[in-house]
Amino acid sequence: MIESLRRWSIENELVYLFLRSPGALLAALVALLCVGGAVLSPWIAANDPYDIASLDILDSLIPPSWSDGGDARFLIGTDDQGRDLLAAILYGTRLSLLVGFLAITFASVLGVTVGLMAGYFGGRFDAIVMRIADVQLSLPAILTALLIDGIARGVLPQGQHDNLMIMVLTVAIGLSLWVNFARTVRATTFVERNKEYVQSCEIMGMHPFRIMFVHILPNTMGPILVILTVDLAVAVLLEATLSFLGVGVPANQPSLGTLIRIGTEYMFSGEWWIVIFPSAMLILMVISINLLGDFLRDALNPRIR
Amino acid sequence: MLSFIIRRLLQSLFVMLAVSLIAFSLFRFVGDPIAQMVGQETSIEDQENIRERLGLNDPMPTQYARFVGNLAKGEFGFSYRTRQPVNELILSRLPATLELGAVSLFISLIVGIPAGIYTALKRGFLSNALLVTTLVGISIPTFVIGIFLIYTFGVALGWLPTFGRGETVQLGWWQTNFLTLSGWKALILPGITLGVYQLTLTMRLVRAEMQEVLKTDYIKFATARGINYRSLYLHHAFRNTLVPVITIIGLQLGGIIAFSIVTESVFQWPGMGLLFLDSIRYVDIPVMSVYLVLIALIFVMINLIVDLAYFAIDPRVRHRGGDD
Amino acid sequence: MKLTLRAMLFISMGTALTLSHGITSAETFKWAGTSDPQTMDPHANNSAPVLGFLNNVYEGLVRRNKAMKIEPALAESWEQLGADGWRFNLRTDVTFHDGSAFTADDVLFSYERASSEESDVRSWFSPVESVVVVDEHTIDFLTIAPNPLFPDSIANFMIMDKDWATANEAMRPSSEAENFATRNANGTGAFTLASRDPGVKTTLKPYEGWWDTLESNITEAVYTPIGESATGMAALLSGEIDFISPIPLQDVPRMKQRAGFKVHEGVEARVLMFGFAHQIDELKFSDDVSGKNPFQDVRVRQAAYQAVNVDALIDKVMRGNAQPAAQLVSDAMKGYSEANAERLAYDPEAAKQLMKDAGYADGFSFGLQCPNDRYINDESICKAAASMFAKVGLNAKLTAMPVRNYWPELREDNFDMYLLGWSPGTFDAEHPIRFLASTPNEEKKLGSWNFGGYSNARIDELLPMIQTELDDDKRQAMIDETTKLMQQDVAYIPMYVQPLIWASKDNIELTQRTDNFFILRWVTIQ
Amino acid sequence: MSALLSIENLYVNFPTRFGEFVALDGVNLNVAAGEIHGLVGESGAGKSTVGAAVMGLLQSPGYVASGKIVFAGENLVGLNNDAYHRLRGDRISMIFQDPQTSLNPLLTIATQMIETIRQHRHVSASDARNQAIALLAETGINDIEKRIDDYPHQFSGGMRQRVVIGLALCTEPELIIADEPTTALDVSVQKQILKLIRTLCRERNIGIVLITHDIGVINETADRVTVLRSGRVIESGNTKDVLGKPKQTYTKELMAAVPRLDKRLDRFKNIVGEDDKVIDDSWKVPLASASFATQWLLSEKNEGNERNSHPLLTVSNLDVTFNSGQASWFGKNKGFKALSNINIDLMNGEVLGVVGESGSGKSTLAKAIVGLVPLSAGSMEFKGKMLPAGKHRDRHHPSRRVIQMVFQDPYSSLNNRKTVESIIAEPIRFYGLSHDEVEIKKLVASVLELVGMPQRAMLKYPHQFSGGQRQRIAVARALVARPEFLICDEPTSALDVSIQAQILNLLKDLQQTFGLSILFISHNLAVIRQMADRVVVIKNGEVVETSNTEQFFSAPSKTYSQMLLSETPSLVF
Repeated sequence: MIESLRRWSIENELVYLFLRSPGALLAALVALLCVGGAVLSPWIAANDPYDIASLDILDSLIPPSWSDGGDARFLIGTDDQGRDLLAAILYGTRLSLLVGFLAITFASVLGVTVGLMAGYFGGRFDAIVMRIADVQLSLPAILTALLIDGIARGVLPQGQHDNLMIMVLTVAIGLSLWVNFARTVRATTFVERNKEYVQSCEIMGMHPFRIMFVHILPNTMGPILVILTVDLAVAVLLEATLSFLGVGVPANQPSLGTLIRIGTEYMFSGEWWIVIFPSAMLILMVISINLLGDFLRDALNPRIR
Repeated sequence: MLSFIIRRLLQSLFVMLAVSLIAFSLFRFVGDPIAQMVGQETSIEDQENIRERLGLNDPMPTQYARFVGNLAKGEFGFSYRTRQPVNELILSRLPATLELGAVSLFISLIVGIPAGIYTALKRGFLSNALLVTTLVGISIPTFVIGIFLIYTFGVALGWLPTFGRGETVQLGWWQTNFLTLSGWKALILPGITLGVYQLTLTMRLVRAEMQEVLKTDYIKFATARGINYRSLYLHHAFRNTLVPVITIIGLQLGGIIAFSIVTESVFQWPGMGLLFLDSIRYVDIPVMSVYLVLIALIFVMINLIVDLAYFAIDPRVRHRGGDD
Repeated sequence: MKLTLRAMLFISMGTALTLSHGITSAETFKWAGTSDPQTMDPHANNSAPVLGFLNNVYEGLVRRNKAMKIEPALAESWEQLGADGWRFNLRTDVTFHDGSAFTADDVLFSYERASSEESDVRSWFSPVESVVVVDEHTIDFLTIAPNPLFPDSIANFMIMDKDWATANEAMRPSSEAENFATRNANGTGAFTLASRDPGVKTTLKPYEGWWDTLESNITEAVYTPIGESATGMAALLSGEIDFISPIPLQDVPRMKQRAGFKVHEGVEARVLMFGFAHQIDELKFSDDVSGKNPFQDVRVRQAAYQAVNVDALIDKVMRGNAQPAAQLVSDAMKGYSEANAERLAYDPEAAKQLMKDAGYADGFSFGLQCPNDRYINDESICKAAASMFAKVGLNAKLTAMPVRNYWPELREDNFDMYLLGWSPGTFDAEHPIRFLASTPNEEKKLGSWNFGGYSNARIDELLPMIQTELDDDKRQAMIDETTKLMQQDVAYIPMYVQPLIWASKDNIELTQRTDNFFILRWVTIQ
Repeated sequence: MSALLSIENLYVNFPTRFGEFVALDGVNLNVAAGEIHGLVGESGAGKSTVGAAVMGLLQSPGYVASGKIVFAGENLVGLNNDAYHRLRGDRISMIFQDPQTSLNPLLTIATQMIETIRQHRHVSASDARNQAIALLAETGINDIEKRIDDYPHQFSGGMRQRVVIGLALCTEPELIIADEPTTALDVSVQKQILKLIRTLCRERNIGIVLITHDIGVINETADRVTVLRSGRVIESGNTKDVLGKPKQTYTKELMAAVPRLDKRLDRFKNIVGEDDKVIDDSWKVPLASASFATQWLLSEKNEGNERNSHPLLTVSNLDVTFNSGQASWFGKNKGFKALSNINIDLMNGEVLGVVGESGSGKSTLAKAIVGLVPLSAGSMEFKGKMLPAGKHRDRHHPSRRVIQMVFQDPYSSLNNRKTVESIIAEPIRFYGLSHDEVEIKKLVASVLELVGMPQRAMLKYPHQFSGGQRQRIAVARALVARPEFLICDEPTSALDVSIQAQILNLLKDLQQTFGLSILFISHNLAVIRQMADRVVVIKNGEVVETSNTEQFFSAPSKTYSQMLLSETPSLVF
């Protein structure tokens, strides 16, 4: 096992560097715990915070179990609705990560496609796309998200609204992040498309899209991977910020951001655990993702614009 | 050069038209302005009258055409909420945001650039400490930082004000914080809150670019010529990182203005971001529209300035005549 | 370099100046609220923040005292002209802030202004047929039908100076563009508007020439809107402001213990309730019921009623700061029905039985709409209630939204159940009957906030009688009957009366009125 | 003659994840003042590491493990960085390979010169400026008073390299390390720069270490030479002796691999083995073999493979203009004329050499033929049929298969993210030459063997191979399309001489076996001589001369051709 890992690390530079970077290892462990806890939350959480029938308002605002007035049922206390805070955090992390992952998936698919095409075709298409990217950039992330959210609230049929809210958030956050991908992929594509392997594809008469997606795309993966990591962190934070501004996920399915927003209302009332634990979770998670991003950036050393 | 600027401006016009069109078509969905304008006893009929008077029943293209037409004439309309002329309202809030943005940009540059250079050149404890600290900086949501700062320095220690701009001095229409002590004190916490994220970005960017430049042949050649390290790093290397750094700083300014929404909300800073949030709350369409167009304008201007900065920095761009 | 030095010197001088300026007299009173009054025009916006704020600057013919009772203001006295209307005898010693004298012409002008097309308060004058100036200090308001409550209904009708408004071209309230009166004021009230920076800062100063004696020792009052409650709390705790309204309920216990601060608790006029979609034939948001509307069955409505543990809501969500309500007005309102003060008991078992009787033993799902920025802890109340509903099989799908989307949503009938808070503008039980209980009728402007379309023919019949009845006992009997009918029908689920929670430094003395108006002339600083 | 620089038993190590890599393995070297000492070797020989070690600028994490670098009597190993840094520029200087990248683009020539001078000499700025002007004039830059305030990008490549030399000289160092100073330059410029270096060396009595892979350059310039291989000194001595009468096998093999300008060889002999690595031949695809590949490739007999005098490709009056007519925001762009009025015939089975300096348009010609760039005038005929150009060539046009191309840079011509198998199989699948996966696999393995690669290579990725091996893979990829016409655009210019010889041998063999017609593009006349039947010389987008190879090399008719020939470093002793 150790031996095979060692051999693998010798063959693969990334693995080699990874195993020698304590920061990255620690970050990966934390991130793994966060993701694991989030994914497994339905099985490891004591109760389902989304099941409103199981909540009892009389259980609300119970402090952590080790302090006065604590309740053994709720390890780190309960929130204002009587939710077990630990369960709420696990589910919230799950939702935050879900939104984050969906958003960067959306952003990367859109951004990479646009970036590839802009970089490959160049000319007018490139100019138009980059002007659109300018428009997008001049509507900074929060504004875009606020707007999309506003529209969605307006146009979506009520009732559908809550179910679709996650999609809406995804689109909103994704839309504000695609430019990163587009710009980077475009820059990389500019470099790649002048390489001779691309010319050899062109000489063969290969379809441009096949060249782009089968041949160029794998070569832009390094920068994409870094942006994916960094933007995952950004997306999670953005979701939290949007939820803080009150335009995030629906109230009955609290994300980490919503939990923090609710928690800040208890800043001066002594119920510190409602804000501290979700914040700590969010910060821990984002730091570990960012550390991983840092590691990847240094290891792959792509030029990121 | 001139043709470049003209071309840029034309493109900018396109960008702004696009932003205003998007903005305009979106705001109809934000909510119903009328319900926010009247009290609870106003009859449905009266509400309809107001709607008609404001032209909200017209088809969207008509409304947009009117909006653009008015903009072109320099008429920005009136706020639904306060009934003030929008230009006056925004102009009165602009200085607050710009001053806050300037302070946080200043913080981010004055700390970020030296830290970036340092961490690029040196390895060791301080370098790692800087990298980790700033990593924490970008990992904490702005609003949490803001609330934490307020609680620590405003409430617990009582050193700095918790909200607002403090005493300001009026210079013409420009209300400034920079001429009073209380104004400066009021700037510190929101400035840091807003600047922390940008600081981290700046530092990391400068570091990455420096590392990149240090690998180039001309730096190796300069080293081989025995140019002293100070000049080597600052005159030769750092100067060459400026083009990408300025690009990103330009983009960051947009980010600063956007994130000022959150900061202004937390600190009750009476700038454009707070105005925008209030406008959303009250579905104040004219204010929202003009705000976004203004943001687009600022962004476009920043872009233009960044491009012009290339001319100043990079002789290659200067001689090529700046075709992009 | 020299220049920079000079600039620095200049700056430091500037700071020194402002520093010395900063030490102001102890009677500067700084207060904060959640939102800024949208306008300084007393007729342009019929909302509590505007009317409450302007009550410090403008005055009406009558005003409410600390106990909400009507007392003379600009009118020294008034009398009923039989069934025709009311005569007001005006004070002779009143001047506006700009020094001009107050006369009946100003009242007539203000009436015309306030009842104009552009006014947002014209509904107050719908019973008025005409206004007649009798002499310089006497004026008659002639009503279409006998109107026993007319003086009560115009307590917030504020009088403007005709000459000032005319000279500044503010003869009508602004509807689109602002006019002079939007940011300036010339009232007769205890305070003058010294400066106004909308959304940022508004400064008031005592009016030397006020006709009444001023209780307050404030020499300057500065109002700042602070939207974030945490920021507001921080500002109060750090001593930057003297007073804030409201503070979050959860902060009350701590705040009470903190040295140097005090909490002012009171009861607002607002009653929080759930409303049902009575009219529609099919639930809009149900997953499992189609073709019918279970809420049309009174047993289901009663089940919902009995499923809500109002005491728990008050205790936990409202932190014990609310009183339960059985009807749509609080006991501080005129016309409160003593006879119908009892709520139905919280009884989930009974509720389940009722559900079973109605044929919904397995429960059903429905859409519950809720605002999230309108009432105190509105979203939390809905969430808690939703979990209570769920325990008897009423599976609420909760949607919480900002109020800017909420009203349009309700107007479009996009709800199966909804949360509503109602504060009677006239402080009379007739008000909610008119707006919430009568069958919606656009022409007669009745039932305009009766979103669910609750309808009871007897109540429709009783309302005009209540409105015109001059005899208090007879009128009360009719209100009692209406209240009884609504309780029988479970037209709404009234839950509690919303509290008023203000906080200040402990050297502030003030009076809290149930209409949530902050009256500066009752504030003293010790 | 006492040594200015004397390297004694120098070991330089680089720790890597594979363990400690020994870059210099006991190197000894002596350089005297006023002497040009050539350091020659193929890539990986460690010649640049020697330079870096002398400068004290070994790239991290490399370090001097043991040995001495004695400069003017002082051992530089272990010198602290500050002292070392004072030495740099002052007494030891360096010239880098690429003048495009070795000057700071944001600073004027004057700034860089004056700064360097004042860094080491206490002179006023105006004195420094005058010194700089004098020096640059000496390096042969015309009009230097006017141009000294220009930025590097305003100079041509050759001029820039003169500036670089000026910068290296401006502090009057005793020793200069010149690391491939002419590799990036055209032959004509190369000649001048080498001459300049030689003159400066003599006049100023500077010791120069000339690092290069080009034996011709060494032969023409260096007084003494040291041959390096894998970090070890193979042979050292007077240039004439070492190159003319090599004693060591490696040097002999190396010399044999250098293409000769004076005669044509059928094949290069005594080829140096690729590396010392053991080639793993154990892994095989069943039934795959080089002969299977040959059989498959010949199974569909192409008429074009018959050597005869029918033209396979005719290019008539061809013009290529870049950026013409592309509407910019303001008015039309005039464009840059890359090729004008080109007329070329290529016969069946013939190898046509195209020679020219950088920027002459020879690569553009290749691109025009394969349809990558549009023509602005003229036409092409292939096998008697019109060959549509640029975008007009249908994606399924038959010529797309029968015309294949081998590119210059094997590092960029293979997609690094694909396995060798999928790279080679792609044309087979794409052109529908086979649909049987088993056969495709067999074919890939066989073709690999045909080009001299182990079959196991198909499982790996390009980055796991050396440049020569990659070029073999690139040839295999071109071959599996069953081409009739192969375009080779500088196929060996990125390779070491020994590898170049192998690839040229491979191409010759394939050409003979399959009777391919080849358009062979190169800037290297010696290579052209070895490969081509006929030669076309291109200058500034125009054909200067077309003639038979033998005739061209013995008696070129045009002045330009004569100049080219005379300036190419030769190995005639």
